Order: sequence, then structure tokens, then C-alpha cells
Amino acid sequence: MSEKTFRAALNEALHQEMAANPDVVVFGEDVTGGLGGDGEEDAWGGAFGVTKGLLAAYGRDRVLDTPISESAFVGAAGGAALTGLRPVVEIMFVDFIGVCLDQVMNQAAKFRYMFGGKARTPMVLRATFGAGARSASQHSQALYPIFTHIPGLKVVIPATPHDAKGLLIEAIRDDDPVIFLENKMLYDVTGEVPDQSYTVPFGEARVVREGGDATIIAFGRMVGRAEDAAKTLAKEGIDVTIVDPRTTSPLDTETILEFAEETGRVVVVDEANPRCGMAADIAALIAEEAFDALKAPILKVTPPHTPVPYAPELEDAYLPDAARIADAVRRVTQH
Amino acid sequence: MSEKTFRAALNEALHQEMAANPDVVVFGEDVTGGLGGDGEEDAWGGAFGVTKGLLAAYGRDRVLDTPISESAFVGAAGGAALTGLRPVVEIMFVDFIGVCLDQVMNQAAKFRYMFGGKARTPMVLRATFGAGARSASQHSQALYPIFTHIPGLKVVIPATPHDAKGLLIEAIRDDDPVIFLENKMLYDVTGEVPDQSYTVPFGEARVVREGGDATIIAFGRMVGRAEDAAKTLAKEGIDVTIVDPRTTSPLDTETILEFAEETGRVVVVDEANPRCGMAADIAALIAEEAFDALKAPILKVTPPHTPVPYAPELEDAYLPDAARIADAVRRVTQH
Amino acid sequence: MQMSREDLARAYRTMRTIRAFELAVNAEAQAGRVPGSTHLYAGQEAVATGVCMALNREDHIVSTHRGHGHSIAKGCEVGPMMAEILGRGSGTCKGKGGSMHIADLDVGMLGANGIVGGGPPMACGAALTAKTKKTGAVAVAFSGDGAANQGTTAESMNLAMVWNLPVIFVIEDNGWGEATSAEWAVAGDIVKRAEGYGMAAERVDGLSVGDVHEAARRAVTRAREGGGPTLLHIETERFFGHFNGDVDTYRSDATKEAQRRDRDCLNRFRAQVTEAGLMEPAALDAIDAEVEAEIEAVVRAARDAAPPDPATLTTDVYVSYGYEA
Amino acid sequence: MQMSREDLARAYRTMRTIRAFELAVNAEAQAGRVPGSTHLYAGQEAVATGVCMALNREDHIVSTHRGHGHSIAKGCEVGPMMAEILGRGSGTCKGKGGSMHIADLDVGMLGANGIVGGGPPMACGAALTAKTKKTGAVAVAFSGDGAANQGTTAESMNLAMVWNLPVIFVIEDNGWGEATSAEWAVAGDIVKRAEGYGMAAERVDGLSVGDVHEAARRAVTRAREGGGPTLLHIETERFFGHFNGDVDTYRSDATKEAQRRDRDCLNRFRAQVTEAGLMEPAALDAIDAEVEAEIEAVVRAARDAAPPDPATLTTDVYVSYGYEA
Ligand SMILES: Cc1ncc(C[n+]2csc(CCOP(=O)(O)OP(=O)(O)O)c2C)c(N)n1
Ligand SMILES: Cc1ncc(C[n+]2csc(CCOP(=O)(O)OP(=O)(O)O)c2C)c(N)n1
Ligand SMILES: [Mg+2]
Ligand SMILES: [Mg+2]
Repeated sequence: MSEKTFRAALNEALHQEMAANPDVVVFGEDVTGGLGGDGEEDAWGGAFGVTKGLLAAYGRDRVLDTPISESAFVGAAGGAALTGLRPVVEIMFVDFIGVCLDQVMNQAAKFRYMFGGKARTPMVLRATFGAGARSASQHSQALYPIFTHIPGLKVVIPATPHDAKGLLIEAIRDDDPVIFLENKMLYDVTGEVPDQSYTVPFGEARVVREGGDATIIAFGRMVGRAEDAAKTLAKEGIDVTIVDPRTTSPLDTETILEFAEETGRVVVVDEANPRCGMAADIAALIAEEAFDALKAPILKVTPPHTPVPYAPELEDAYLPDAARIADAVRRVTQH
Repeated sequence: MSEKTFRAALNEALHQEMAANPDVVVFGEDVTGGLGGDGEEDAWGGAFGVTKGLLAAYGRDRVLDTPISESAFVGAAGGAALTGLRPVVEIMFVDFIGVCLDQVMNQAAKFRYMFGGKARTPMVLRATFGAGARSASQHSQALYPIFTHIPGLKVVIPATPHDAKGLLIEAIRDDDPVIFLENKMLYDVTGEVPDQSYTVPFGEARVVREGGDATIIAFGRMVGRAEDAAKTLAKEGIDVTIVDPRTTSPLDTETILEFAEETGRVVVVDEANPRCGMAADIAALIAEEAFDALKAPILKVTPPHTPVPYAPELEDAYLPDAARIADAVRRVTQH
Repeated sequence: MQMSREDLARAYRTMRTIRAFELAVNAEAQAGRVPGSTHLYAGQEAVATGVCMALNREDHIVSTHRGHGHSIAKGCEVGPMMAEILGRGSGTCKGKGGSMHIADLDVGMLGANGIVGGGPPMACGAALTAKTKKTGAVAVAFSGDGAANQGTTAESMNLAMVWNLPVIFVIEDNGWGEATSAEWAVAGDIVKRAEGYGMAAERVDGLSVGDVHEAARRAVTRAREGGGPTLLHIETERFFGHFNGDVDTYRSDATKEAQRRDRDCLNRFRAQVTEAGLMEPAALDAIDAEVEAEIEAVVRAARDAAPPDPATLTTDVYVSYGYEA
Repeated sequence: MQMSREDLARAYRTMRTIRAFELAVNAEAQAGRVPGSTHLYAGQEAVATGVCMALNREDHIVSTHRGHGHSIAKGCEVGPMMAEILGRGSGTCKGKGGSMHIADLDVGMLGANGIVGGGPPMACGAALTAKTKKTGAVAVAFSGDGAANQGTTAESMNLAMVWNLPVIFVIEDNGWGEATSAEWAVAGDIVKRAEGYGMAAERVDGLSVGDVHEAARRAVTRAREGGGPTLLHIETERFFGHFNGDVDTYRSDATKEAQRRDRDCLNRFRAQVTEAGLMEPAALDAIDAEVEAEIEAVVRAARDAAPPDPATLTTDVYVSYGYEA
């Protein structure tokens, strides 16, 4: 056990799974970097450095750079998965999914069902997501509501270095297509991460803290902001539960409903856009399944229904923050 | 005024807008058909015949077939819209959006915001959607939750021939990118459609019927099934309101909330998949904004979280039907 | 033709099976017994047959919406295929896929595909598996002339070159993408497009199963020897409309008649092998009769088969857990 | 060079403005005053300049993530551009777009683009407008060598041919797509790829603004005369890392030094025009000084400008109605 960054935790997961299973291959744009140059090999190790060092350990046969052709290489991941590899493919920014969604939505996600149960498609599509890096509208989206909407995909959103490692190993071992989303603002966050290999199961929420006054359900980077809000609220005598579902598909409806019912007051915090979004999905679940226990409206704390703006002042206002979360909790507890 | 099919209503809208405004152009795969052949010109007029006859009236300069290259021609629609045309572009099945979503999601939808308000992008993307035609997993999806999720897009789902015509004319005149979705099972449905040109405004729901016991919110083809359910329920003494929002973005939250509050009991019916879907979006809105008036859980009637199956027995079970809708209403009224 | 007599008989039987299968599907569709729509492969038999005869069971193919011929040529059983098309529980995909999603991974058939251009990337993946695991297998992507204009096809050609994959792109040019001619929609030249990627490429007469087979063998050999991808631009004919509901008014009757008369790969095969004394008319007739009987039985069985178990609506979305809506 | 003396001075001023602008952006970024990341155009000035000098204000261009040079060459004002990059309310896009989304429709600049390969389809659209409305305008899509592998580029080439559009595809080959060389990632030959679509295409020395301009003029003339699209494969140099945070270790120091020394389009221009007696060194120096002063002022003004009004977070999502979350 030692303190590691979110990035290092992911890197370790990849290393350990590649070592454990020769069928695991990694590919994507610049997952090594430097091909055709006269400088450093593995110069990038991925745009965010997550795949750095894999090349030296596992060689070019298993760590492959690609041309800028997401449809081709994401589709290749599907075809490779169908035929015996376990590809872990990187889309640098999840925003780029628009050029290759078909290979995810209509192909990999549907093989098993369309083919009458005969296909296994053990592939992981890793991508960064999220606002905060001043990357503007085309490099800052969350987009997991789109993946969560599509039957056949599993969708993972780790919030801590510990979960990042355990969920990625689980994802690589899973026999279904998994969308693994890494919030780019978390890469340098540190936390305790066991050195040995371990898995965090899909569909099991993490109960971050427990408190009887209200339940906050939050995803990814928003979990930390919910924790900040909880600290402020605790000083006011408001004790909240925070649930981090960790995977949106499968979703741990049991834990969500348990705390929704226990507290009767729910705030859902998410950085995806609000319409048909993750917060709406959770709120609708609760409004259907835990209605009788509810004591207050289910509040959603999300960005506005706008693209992500560039200027820091605007982007900071775009994302939910601890103040807005605390405010929503106050509103439900005072209801 | 006369009885027309949904298809004819759409065709009339296209004719009238093309006649009224030389900037309106139509393109897509086989929107005429027959190019390079020695047989009939305009042989298809679109895979579903919606654009038939436009060629003869407006010529090849304004009615253009395309290669099978959705990214190129949907992107071209965006570029054309930015520079002074009003393209109405056809994606044969909305399921194909996966090959070209980027040009919709990251380009057309975001121009105006990213460019600081300077761009106008008056384009309409027409596409068929929906299950029921035994077209299996890749030709039967609804997918409008994905479009509704994306800020910058307007999303239209007509349920009647009358609305099909009026909403399409409105869409063509709108200065934003509009996703116009046509349920393929409705093309042959008939209804009263005025001969002259008219518009149906976006963001104004149609109140299909009024009844005080519960409110059904339904979209597209599901409106008709809700009406069937309402007839059954009326015989049991249960009187329901049916609201057809007609556009999911903008959404007529006012009318939805008004009836949700008035009846206190709500069922949302939709044929999109349930997770992060349209039904969840509406339910979450109500759970947040009309909570105090609610007397029962908000029930969602949707397909299961599965792809669309091929065999009639399975596909019929996949789609919400009047019986399931009536059942949900009974449950909320008995709560 | 450079095929052995045994191979000639095998080729003919495969082609004839595809033709008979498609005519039967068409008849079932006309009679209203095919729930969805279907795209018939009749006229293109020599392509699937010639290519797949150059493959082993371990090799993979990815197919298109017009996939019956590829499936049969790669070894899918016609009984379950017909049942699938009729939407039966005994179908290749348990009735969940239908005509456009027939797949049989056990024989290396990775699926028909409802998305034009959906296949080439997948073939690159199958080829990557072969290369990484050193299985010696190759992968073939069948695509149409229309699909040649889809960006996925172009991307896949480049990726296949850059990764030096054992993959073969078969562009089956039947002259039409739906109601639009390739002459209008395909700018330039498909062989030259491949050459623009530095790829080996050749144009092949798709009415000659021998020519197709030879070209496929060259490509397969190149791929197995580590020589990388090949594109084959194969010119062929689509006998029916685009799908069973297409009345096909965009071609004149004269054109369609001439096509059936002069450009039928089965007729051409018969003429060639009998003239060359490689097969007797009687042997060909015997195959015809056997195939006819087989397909008839298959249709009868499919008609009689039960629909899928309603419980299967929600099964097999995932491998590793059942998921509730 | 076939340019008039006036044009030579104009070309030099544009190239120098781009260079000075990029060096200033780099300095601001190093000092932590650029909120996001940015992709510098330094080294490629002759391309944007040579191409855009062949265009009128009414012509349209679409750009890439590396868009500052294209913007300046097409006539965007450097003041608002710098303010945009620094995230100010007075920016070209009111601070909402940043470096990667600079657009100025009034001068025919349809936008930088954060999506590699996003531009070519849009350029086809702008060209369609010109063709339909008979404005006589042309559209140019700037793309990188990396973008040449994106399916959108291939699709757009075919569409442009099939529709016979007045569009020019400028493939700006700076040898790298991020940290991956074009030598590795681009199979075959980009000119041959275009020829595969039957398109007119040529390779151009991107260090010579004169050569670029000549080639662009030929392409523009062809387009305006209804002769359809052209592809220009322009070989150029990227002086900095891929983006301002890229330490660029994948090229050796020797390579980078040689590049700056031997393959600087500005140095080359100066040497050529002075040797040929077309411009005096003093005239060039004067332009340098003027440009330097202008950019310095622009940077100061941008630093001092106010951030965007917070209310603009939710404005301009749509044209025709405000939308609440
Ligand atoms: C991405 C996508 N676009 C459009 C379609 C509709 N469509 C189905 S088949 C077809 C024509 C395909 O032509 P070609 O590739 O030549 O194959 P063929 O039908 O001739 O076998 C089209 C446009 C589709 N299925 N997928
Ligand atoms: C669809 C997509 N994939 C990947 C990226 C990440 N990315 C940004 S720039 C770039 C390299 C582009 O190379 P090239 O086209 O040669 O342009 P250059 O950077 O050399 O100007 C990549 C891979 C992106 N922005 N969009
Ligand atoms: Mg074809
Ligand atoms: Mg480059």
C-alpha cells in the first residue's frame, strides 16, 4: 500500500493486467509516441501519460500507436475482442467519440444481443472527460449519459486512485465492452493504492460517508466536491450520506434506493449536462422506486444546458461546486 | 384542409418551404435516386418516399443525392448553413448517426456558443427512428435522448400528420440546428392537414386530452398508444390527461408541470431506452419541480434496457403498448 | 480455370446453394413470411464463393447487409440461417438478429452488418488478433461499392497498411448502392484509391469464380506471409432490387434483362466447365437437384419452427450479468 | 517568385505577423497567462499566407486546432484573437472559444476546430453554398497530415468530386501528428490518394510562399471556373512541440536545430527577395519593427482586458430562444 496518483494507479493496473494476460493489448493515438522520430521512444505514453512505460515492458506487438482514425481503431478493438484479444483502447478525449460512436453503439455494444448470445466482446475503451482544464467546448464534455443510454455497454467513472486501479483491472477482465472514463482533473490527485492487483466490482456503490439528514449521489470528480460540501454542512449540523455509484451501468440501484429511503432527501450531483443526463436518470429512479419515503423534491446539481466555455471565469461557473451542492442540501433539508 | 398521410404532410412541408425560399436545399442518400441509371429519375424520392417529387419541382441544384458518406454530407450541411443556405439533410435511419455524430454534436450544435454568438446554423437533420418494422438492432432505435442531451440542438418528434407538417416548416425556418425525427411506423398514418403553409411552434406541448385522474406524457408513436390506453381507462372511470411535448428541446416544462401538479399522478411513456432516456428526463423534472403536488411515484413505461430484437414476438414485447400504459396508470391512481 | 475438379464441384455447389437460398428467401418474402426486409445476394455468388474458398475455417470474414452469400460461403448452416430470416428461435441468432445480423463465430463469420462501412474496422481487429497471436489466419472485409465512400473504409485501409495487417478488403462492386449508381457516386477508381495508401490492389472479374479465387489466393498468400493487406475490386451484378421491397425502376427493363441473360456467374460457370470438359452437364444438374431439395427442406423446417422464447427479449445483453431496465 | 512587389511585402508582413503573434502567445503561455493549451503555427507561415493571398474576403476557409496562422492570413484581427486566447470578454469569441475555436464569419473564417478532420466536410458545405448561390466563391479546408487519415477527409474528397465543388483541400504536412510522424502514420502518398478520387492534386514546397501561392492560384482558378476540387499537399515545418506543454523529446536536438536553421520560411523569403533584389533588407526590417510593435500592443491590451461577463455563460446556445437548464 502506498500513496499514488490517479494516473499511476491506472498505469499500474495496465501493467499488472498486461503481465498477467498476454491477450491484453493496448492501442490508441500516441499511447507510446515518437514513432518515426529520432528522439525518445515512448515519448508521450499517452496524451496524459497513463500508458507510459508499457512499451518497454511489453513491446510494440502489444502496445500499438495508431493513425488518427478513431473509427478504424475502435472498430478494430471490437473485431479483436471478438476473436480472442482483450484490447484496451484509448480515445484521448471522450469528446472525440462523435467520429466513431457507431463502432461502439451499433457494433461492440450490440454484438452479443444481435448474434443471439454467441459473441463475447472483452474490450475497454478508456477516455478522459470533464471540464476544468480550460479546454473549451470540444475537449471538456462528460458524455457518459450517452454511453449509459446504450444497452450493452458498461460504464465506469472512478472517483479515487484506489477505485481507478481496481475498476480498470475489473474492466479488463470483464467480457463485455466497458467504457472507462477518467476525469482529466483527477490525474494528479493522490490516494492510498495497494501495490498488488485487486478488483473493484461493477455495480457496487461506494458509500463515502453516512449521515441521516440527506443523501448526495455524486459521480467522478463531483464526489470530492460533495465531500467539501458535506464538511461545510456538518458545521451547520447537517449530516449527509454521500454515495458514489462508481459505475453508471450496471448501477447499484439497491444502495442508492436504500439511502434515498433512509434519508428521504436526495441531491444528485453530476457534471454531465442536465437533459437526459446522469442526474436525471438517478432522480427518475428514485422518484419511481422510493417515492413513498421522499420528504422533499429531488434536486439536481449540474452544469447549465450549455457547451463548456473557455474562459476560467465562465468555466468555473459552469461546473457544480461545493457551495451549490451545500445549497441544494439545505433546500432539501429545509423542505 | 384534407386527409393526408404523415409522409404526404412532410412532403408538402418540403415543397412549400422550397418554393418559398430559394436558400432551402435538400440532400441525402437517394433523396432522388436513379442517378447513373437508365431507368426512372427520382426513383426513390428518399428511402421512405418523403422527398419524392422535389427533384422535378426544384432541380438537381437544390435536391442533391449523396454518396454514402454521412460525415461529409452532414458536415456539409453545417458548413452550408453557416454560409447562407438552409439545408434539410436526410439521414435514412437515425441509427446511422454513430458514423457522423461529431458533425452534429461538436460542430453544428456548438458553433454559435463557441464562436461567441456570431454563427447561425439553420439546418435540419431529418431521420427516421423507431421500432416495429422488424428491422432489428441497427435500424430501429429512438436515440433522441442523445440529441436532447446535447446543448445547442433542437429536437422535434411529431406524433401526427398535422404536427409533422407544421413542425417541419418551423424547423426549416428556425436558425438553429434542428433534429427532426420521424417515426417510421407513422408514415402511412393519416390525419387532417391544412393545405396552406403553417407552423407549429417549438416548445409548445399539445394537450391531446384532459382528465383529472392522472397525466400521461408521451412522445411520437407512443402518443397513439397512450390514447388507446386512455380509452380503456375511461371505461373503468379513470380519466387521464395526455400531453405530447412535440419537441424535447425546447421542452414545454410549463404545460408538463401544470398537469403534473393538477393530477398529482404521472406516467411517462417513451420508446427510447430507459437509462438517461426521455422518460427519465421528464420524471426528474417533475420530481424536482412539482414534488409537493405528487400523490404517487412517477412511473416510466419504456422498452427494457436492451437492443431492439428482430423477431416479431420479441419486438412487440419490446415496445410499450396500451396495456402496459393502462397498467401503469392504474398503479398510480391506486397509490 | 486453375481449380481442381473437386474444387470446381465445390465452387458450383456453393454458388448454387447461395442462388437457391436467395430465391427461396425472395419467395418467402413475397409471400409475406419474412418479417423484416432483406437484401439478396443473387448475381454475386462467384465473389463470396471464390474468396471464401481461399480461406480456412480459422480465417475470419466480416460481411455487410447483403450477407447471406458470404455466410453460406464461409460455412454457416443454411437451416438456422433460413430460420433466422424467418424470425425463429432456432435461427442462427435465435431470432434476435434477422437477415442483417447473421453471425457464426464458430466458422469465422463475424457478422453481417446493417451499417454500411461498419465491417472494415472489425476486419482489421480480427487481423490484429491473428498477427498478435501468430495464428497465421487472415481476415476479409466484404464491402460494397457504396461502402467504399464511407470514411471507415478509408481509415481501415490506412490502418491496415500502418499496422501491416493480414487483411483483405474485398470491394464488391455491383454497380449500385441502393438506387444510386457507383458510376455516379464513386469518384475516381477504387484500385487507385488503395494504391494511394501504398496497398496492393487489383481489379477482378466477379463473374468468374476462378478469377476471384485466384486473386483471393494471391492476397491470402501475401497476408499469411506478412506482406500486408490487399484490396480486390471485384465487378459483379446485383440481380434483384436493393432490398426485397425495391421495385428497381432506376434500371431499364432492357438493362435488367441483358444482365440476367449475359452476366449470370452461374451460367457462365456452366458454360465454361462444360465447354472445357471439366464437368459434365449431368453432374451440374445433379448438384442443382440436391441443392434444390436441401433448400426446400430448409424452408419447410424454418416455417415450422417455433418463434423465440419471449424471455429471451432481455437475455444476452451482457455476458456477465443480467440487467434490469 | 511571380508576386508583385506589393504582394511580396504583403506576404512578408502576414508571415511576420503570424510568427510574432505565435512567439507572443508562446511567451504568454510560458508565463502562465494562457488559460488553456494552444497549438502554435510557427514554421508554417508560408502555407496560410500563400493560400489566403489567393482568396478574396468572400471566400471561406475552415481551419484546425492549429488555427492562428490561418485566421491571421484570412484577415481576423490580431487584437481580439489575442484577447480570445487569454480568455477575455473582448476576444473574437467573447472568451467562450479560446485558441481552438477562433472564428470570424465576417472575413470568411469559419472556425478553428478541435476535432481533427472536422473541417473538410464543412468546407464542402461552404463550397456548396457558393455553387448553389453562384457567388463565385471558393472554400478551403486546411488539414494536417494526421487529419489526412481521418475518414472525414476521405469522404469529403469523394463528395467534392461527385458534387464538383469549388473546394480546395490543403494538407499541411508538418511531418507530425502530435508525437507521431507522418512517415509512420500516413501510408502511401497523399497526392496519390487524391488522384484515387480522380482529383487534381500536387505536392508543394511549403517553405516557399511563392510556390504555395502559385499552386493555390491554380487551384482557385480551377474551382472558380467550375473545374472542381484540388488537393494541395504542402510540406512544411512545425517549429514548436505539438502544443505549448509538449516538450518534444521525440525529435533530436540536432534535428530541431537544423530545422530552425535550414527550414525557416521567413529566413528563406528574406534570402530570396534580397538576393533577387526584389526587396531591400531595410524594408523587411521596417516591417519587422512595425509588426513587433503591433503585437506588443496587442498583448498588453489583451492582458488588461476584462474577463467575460458571467451572464454570458448561458447566452448564445441558440439563436432563437433562451434555454433554461
Ligand atoms: C451508415 C449507413 N448509411 C446508409 C445506410 C443505408 N444503406 C443500406 S445498404 C446501402 C447501399 C450500400 O451500397 P453498397 O455498399 O454498394 O452495397 P450493396 O447494397 O450494393 O451490396 C445503404 C445506403 C446504412 N445501412 N448505413
Ligand atoms: C478526432 C480527433 N482525434 C484526436 C485528436 C487529438 N489531436 C489533436 S491535434 C492531433 C494531431 C493532428 O495532427 P495533424 O493533422 O498533422 O495536425 P498538426 O497538429 O500537425 O497541425 C491530435 C491527434 C483530436 N483533436 N480529434
Ligand atoms: Mg453496391
Ligand atoms: Mg501534422
